[in-house]
Amino acid sequence: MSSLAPDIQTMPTPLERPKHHYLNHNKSIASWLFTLDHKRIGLLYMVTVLAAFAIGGIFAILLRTELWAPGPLFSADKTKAWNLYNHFFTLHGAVMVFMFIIPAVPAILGNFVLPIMLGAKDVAFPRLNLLSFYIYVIGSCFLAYNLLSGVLYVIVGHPVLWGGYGLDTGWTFYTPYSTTASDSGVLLATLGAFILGFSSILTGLNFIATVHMLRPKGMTWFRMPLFIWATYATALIQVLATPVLAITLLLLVAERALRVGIFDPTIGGDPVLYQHFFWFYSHPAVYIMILPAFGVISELITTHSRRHIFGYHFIALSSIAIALLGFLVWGHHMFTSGQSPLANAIFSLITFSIAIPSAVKVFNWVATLWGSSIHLRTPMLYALFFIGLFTIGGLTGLHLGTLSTDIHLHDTYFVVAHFHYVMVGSMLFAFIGAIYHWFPKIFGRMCNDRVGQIGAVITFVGFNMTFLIQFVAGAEGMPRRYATYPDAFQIYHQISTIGAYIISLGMFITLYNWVVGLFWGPIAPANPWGGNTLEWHTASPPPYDNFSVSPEVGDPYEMQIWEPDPNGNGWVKNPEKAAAAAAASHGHGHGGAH
Amino acid sequence: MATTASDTHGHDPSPGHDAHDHAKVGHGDGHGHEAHPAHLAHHFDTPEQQFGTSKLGMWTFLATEVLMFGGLFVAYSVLRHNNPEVFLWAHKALDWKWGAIDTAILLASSYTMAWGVRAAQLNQRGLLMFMLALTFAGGLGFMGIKAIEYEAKWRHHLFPGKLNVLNVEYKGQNFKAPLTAEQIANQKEHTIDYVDSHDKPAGGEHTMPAKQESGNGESSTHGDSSAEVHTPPVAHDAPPVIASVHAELIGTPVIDPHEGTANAAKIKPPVTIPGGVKLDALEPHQGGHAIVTYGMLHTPDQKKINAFFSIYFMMTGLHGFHVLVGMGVMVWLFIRATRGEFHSEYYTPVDLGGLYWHLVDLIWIFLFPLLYLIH
Amino acid sequence: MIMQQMFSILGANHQGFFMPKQASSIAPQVDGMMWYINIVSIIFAVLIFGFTAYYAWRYRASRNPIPEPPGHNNVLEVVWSIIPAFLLLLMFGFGFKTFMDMSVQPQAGITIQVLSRQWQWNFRYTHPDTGQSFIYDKLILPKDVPVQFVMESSDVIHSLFIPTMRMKKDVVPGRFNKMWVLPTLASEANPFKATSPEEDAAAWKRAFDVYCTEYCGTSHSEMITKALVLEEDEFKDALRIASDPFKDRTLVEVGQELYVSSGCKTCHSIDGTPGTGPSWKDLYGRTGKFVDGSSYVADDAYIHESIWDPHAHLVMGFGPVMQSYKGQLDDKRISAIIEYMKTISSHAPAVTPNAPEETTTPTVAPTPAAQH
Amino acid sequence: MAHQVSNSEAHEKQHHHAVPLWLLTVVFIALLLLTGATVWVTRLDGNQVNVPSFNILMALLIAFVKAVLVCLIFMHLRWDSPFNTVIIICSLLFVSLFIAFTIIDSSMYKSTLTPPSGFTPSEQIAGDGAAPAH
Repeated sequence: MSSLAPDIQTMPTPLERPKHHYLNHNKSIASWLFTLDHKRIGLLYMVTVLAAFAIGGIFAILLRTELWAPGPLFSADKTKAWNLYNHFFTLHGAVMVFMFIIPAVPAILGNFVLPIMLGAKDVAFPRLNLLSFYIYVIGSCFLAYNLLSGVLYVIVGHPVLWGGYGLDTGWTFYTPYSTTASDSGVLLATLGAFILGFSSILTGLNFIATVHMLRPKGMTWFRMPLFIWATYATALIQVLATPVLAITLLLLVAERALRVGIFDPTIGGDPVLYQHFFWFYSHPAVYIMILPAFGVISELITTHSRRHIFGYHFIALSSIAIALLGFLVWGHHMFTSGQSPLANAIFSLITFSIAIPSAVKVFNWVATLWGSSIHLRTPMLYALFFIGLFTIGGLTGLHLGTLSTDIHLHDTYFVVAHFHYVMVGSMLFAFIGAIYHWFPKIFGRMCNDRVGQIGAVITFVGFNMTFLIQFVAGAEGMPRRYATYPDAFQIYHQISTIGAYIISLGMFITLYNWVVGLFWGPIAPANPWGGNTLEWHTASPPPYDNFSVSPEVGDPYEMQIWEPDPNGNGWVKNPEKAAAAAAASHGHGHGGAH
Repeated sequence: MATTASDTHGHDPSPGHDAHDHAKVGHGDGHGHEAHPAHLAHHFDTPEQQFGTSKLGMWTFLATEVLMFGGLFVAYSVLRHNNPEVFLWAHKALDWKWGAIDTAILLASSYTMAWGVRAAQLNQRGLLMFMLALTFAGGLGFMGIKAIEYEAKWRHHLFPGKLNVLNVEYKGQNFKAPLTAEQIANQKEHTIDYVDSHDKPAGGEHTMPAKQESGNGESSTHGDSSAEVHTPPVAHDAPPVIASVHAELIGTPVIDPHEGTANAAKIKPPVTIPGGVKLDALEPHQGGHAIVTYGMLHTPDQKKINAFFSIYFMMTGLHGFHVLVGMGVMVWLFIRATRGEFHSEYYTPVDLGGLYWHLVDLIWIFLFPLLYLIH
Repeated sequence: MIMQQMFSILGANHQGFFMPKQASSIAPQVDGMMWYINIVSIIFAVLIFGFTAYYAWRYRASRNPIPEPPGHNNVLEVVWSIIPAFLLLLMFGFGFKTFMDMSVQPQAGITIQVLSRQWQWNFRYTHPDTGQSFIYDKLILPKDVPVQFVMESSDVIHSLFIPTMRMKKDVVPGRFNKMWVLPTLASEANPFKATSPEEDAAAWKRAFDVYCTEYCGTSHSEMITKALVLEEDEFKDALRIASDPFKDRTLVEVGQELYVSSGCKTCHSIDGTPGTGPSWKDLYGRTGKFVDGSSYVADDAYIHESIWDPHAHLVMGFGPVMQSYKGQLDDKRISAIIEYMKTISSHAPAVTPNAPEETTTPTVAPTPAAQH
Repeated sequence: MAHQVSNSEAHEKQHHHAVPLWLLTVVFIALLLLTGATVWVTRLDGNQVNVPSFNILMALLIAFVKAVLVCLIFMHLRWDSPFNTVIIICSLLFVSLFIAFTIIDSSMYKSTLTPPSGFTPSEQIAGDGAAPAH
């Protein structure tokens, strides 16, 4: 640690709250907008990504409202009502996927937590990091502007804002509808998604370089916390898959603007080729969404249950396995597209093989709980809910991976329910739990635990009410993306809609809790949960260079060296236990493998 | 203190998307190599670590480039696999000689680039600047030839996709926006070149030119053989070409590119030759953009005619864009080299710029046989 | 084999509980697999939920302050990887087998051509007696006879979905996707034996649903029709009736029906409100302007051209959205539509109930430009 | 901060390594010759026009050799940290997987691109074809 610039060495011990930390060492606006500090960039992401989440959520509520009963609701004119609904679900999907789910955990928590966990002072390419944030902002502006102004366009009947034609193709941009039939602003929306892709690529590139090159002495691969393993696997996908999205959207733009016909069947193109292109990115993208959640859950469970993670190596390597296998299963989105039976069989088989590493993770989490000492705080509650919801989401994936049943279930509400359990039920719950978990580290203040638990329970109930019933609706044959539906399905939709409102209630409670905690919460100790990953070895909030004293790298889950602070101020290290653990872990090099 | 070399490396991997960032780097780096060199970022310990990180980042970026072009190669494979005949003859609109020259130029520029890196490593500043200049010139020459080729395509309206003059869907019916006035003007003007596409046996369902004099070529009688859609009004006063139609490509009536579209109704008599090799004899000397009429194709293939031109323009276009970016990088490196910022202890930007340039070269190495040398 | 029996037991007809009624030969196989997966899923879910909840209570910090030492157990890891793997292999194997049964048609049967467009299904049948092909907008299937669908789309991707038959296939433009079913369950009522319109409507209501499941634009959710399964002899009679809409009906009635069954109504209103296309109210006989500025008179020739070659002349204010109906609406049907238009147009001459010369409309419409 | 462990030694080695000029020149000439070879091999026996397999495979093989030369020598991969090689090989691997799966599919659905035998697509059925007999 000799080379550490001692400019902010103002605190005697590393755990005491520093006078000058990354939040206040420079308060000017410019120091935030042009910061190269990974922690501040993480916060910038948090603001924008949560805004995107709000937009997507509002339109989720709107489209559930339209579905309360068959027939048009928002407009007497059917054509207008259907168009409005189509714009709603497209907006909801595109915003949630491209602007919220994909960047949420990697860009916010990955940026903030990963370098600290790793013991590094920053990510490998700080300026690239800031750049990718601004690329994200620009792309989001394109996308959000087009989609939102498009809603006005549908309501008023002519474009109100310049170029604001919205998007009604669904977030998948399937050709030839998106290239020849749709009269919405496909170009602008595609451009937005295209730009967002580069932000994702640069973030992933940054994390790969960071994990490879910035590990301090003693931080061997198998001493890395599981969150880093998961984020690293995610970065691999981002780097290897997102470029294909770029070229896909490029071809889409060329096809719509210049009439290049690569996907146009009337002139020798092939619309199913587009689906190959799109899903070659978008299925791995599903793992971009869920893998970081896996990492978060591993941290949350082991920290709040005070027990060393069970089967460290299996969880770590299953992340990599999922990331790589995830590239070979895209065809299971195309079982009914006329894809050849051979391709279908291959894709189906590989799809099942992915289920195993996913199951291994779940089993190891449950095994970690055994004999543990569980503090059922809000983050832990979210982690437990995650296990439940991901189990449902994963198991219903079997119905869709099986060829025969998928033919029946494809493009029905069964699929909708399935991927909401995986994307929302799992990823969103992990995300909120992670924010609660690292809230003290990020802002140096605590949230109200009771309110947090209430919010968690309400969200959980509302979520299951919304989507569990949709499995039934889908199995009964309710197709997705329907603005209206046969009366027989009405009961399902009404239950769903009520559930959606309950979810939003839970969201408001959570938001309220965060705002209160942010401004009026009690001051947080350096280590409120007794975690042993490196971010708990520094003050909260951390100083500008993350560590005032070089952290001793050991087994990240050796939590016994932390004991409750007698004067109730979080958890403090027990020196002799720490020494013993250090000796032990030096004994055999990789701390993870106990 | 944070505007350091690591950042120049950091953004260097993405020349395409952060041009504005290039501006910053000018002042980013100090000279010398003392205990804690000025170009060493605060979060690195040693120049080696920082150098290695930059290389790792660059190679990762190159991997993304490979996958991005990989998508185009997938499209190429599928389209060619679905329409082999189309690719087989449509590529004759290109001249392999130009392609070969392109390849040689790019290889040479790669050679000079590698030499430039060596010069930087050996503190040969003047040589480095010279090599960078040569590399830039190579890119310039490459783009010049591309310009010649594109210009000829443009002259013959061999556009990608639905705008391609050979395309039966030429009118762009399937699109919301009706054609603009000049598009309609264009198609009136240069569909003349292709009157010969009518009285061929394969095109049985095509209507006779006489039909088109009445009306304005819109009325459809039976079937929707969209061929008559672009049958020119003046078709009847153009001498019909007797194109010998085979399943194989034998006999290619050719329009001399010198004529342009002005009076292209003068059409050379069909040349019948066995085998593909001598087909190149059809190509005029300069540019060699022999426009082969598609009368020789099976009727279903005629509808797919743009499959080749679309992929050709997308691939060469995207590659050309990368060459342009690479030339920009060369200029930037040259400027920094004139300031003497590179030396044996610090030449990372040269190295990374070189890696990028070599990748562009690599992609062309594959594009050349796939586009120009189809047999 | 034991698995086979298990599937057949699981696949027994549940009369629409959780899955729709079974109306095709492969439905039991699909349901068997469905319930096999359901049961496996429920077992695993219950185990995982149970352990999670129990541990969360049993090992709460207040009761178990000192956690167990770190644990890892490779045997356990292997076990809980192998067991699911085995169950998954069964799912894949039998799922693939059923999928092949879905894909490969055992013996020859009849072929029905599926024509899809935004946002209307149409089906081309072969007349049992004359062998002539004709088009009907609803699906009529013979019981216990394999039916092959050859599907084509004239615009974007659609997807034909018959829940009760567990069959679904995308209709991709530029491709001719095939799918086959062997209907095993006859519909409850036969509308072709209906004596009154109400009876007819009620009978169709009880037929099986047919959906479009690939998002295809504005009225995607209205791209719904019915599938009627009849005993073979009834099936033939039904085809005979369906093949000739003109039988003892006036052109106007037929036109009015075609207005709905051919999907005109999704874009053309009859009350004057402009939709995706011009309203038909007062359309016939009026004069208007094309996008290129030239004016037209909406006479038979113009309407005929607009139906067969919609993009030839675009009316001012409307885009080239409509696809040609050539091959779907013949001259007679078009003239019926024209007759119907006349009844709702104030510019039209007195309606002629059934004018034979209408049926010989010149196929080449002299363009308005030529007329003026 | 502490010294980075795994890779730095590798860098020490290759940091100042300059590729000898003769090697660069040899590679350059080899590349030019291979280009000529590509042209030559693709123009062999041009009569078999329908199946482009032979020529295209040869051409791609040569192109691959050229690519390897450029990577190893011009791009210093031979002296570089091995992980960079892993990265680029990974990317090529995924591209080839992408192509392979897609081609497997398209080779099998190619039959559906044309109407099945004894079947006329509706666009070829003239309007009167659909009329019932009267």
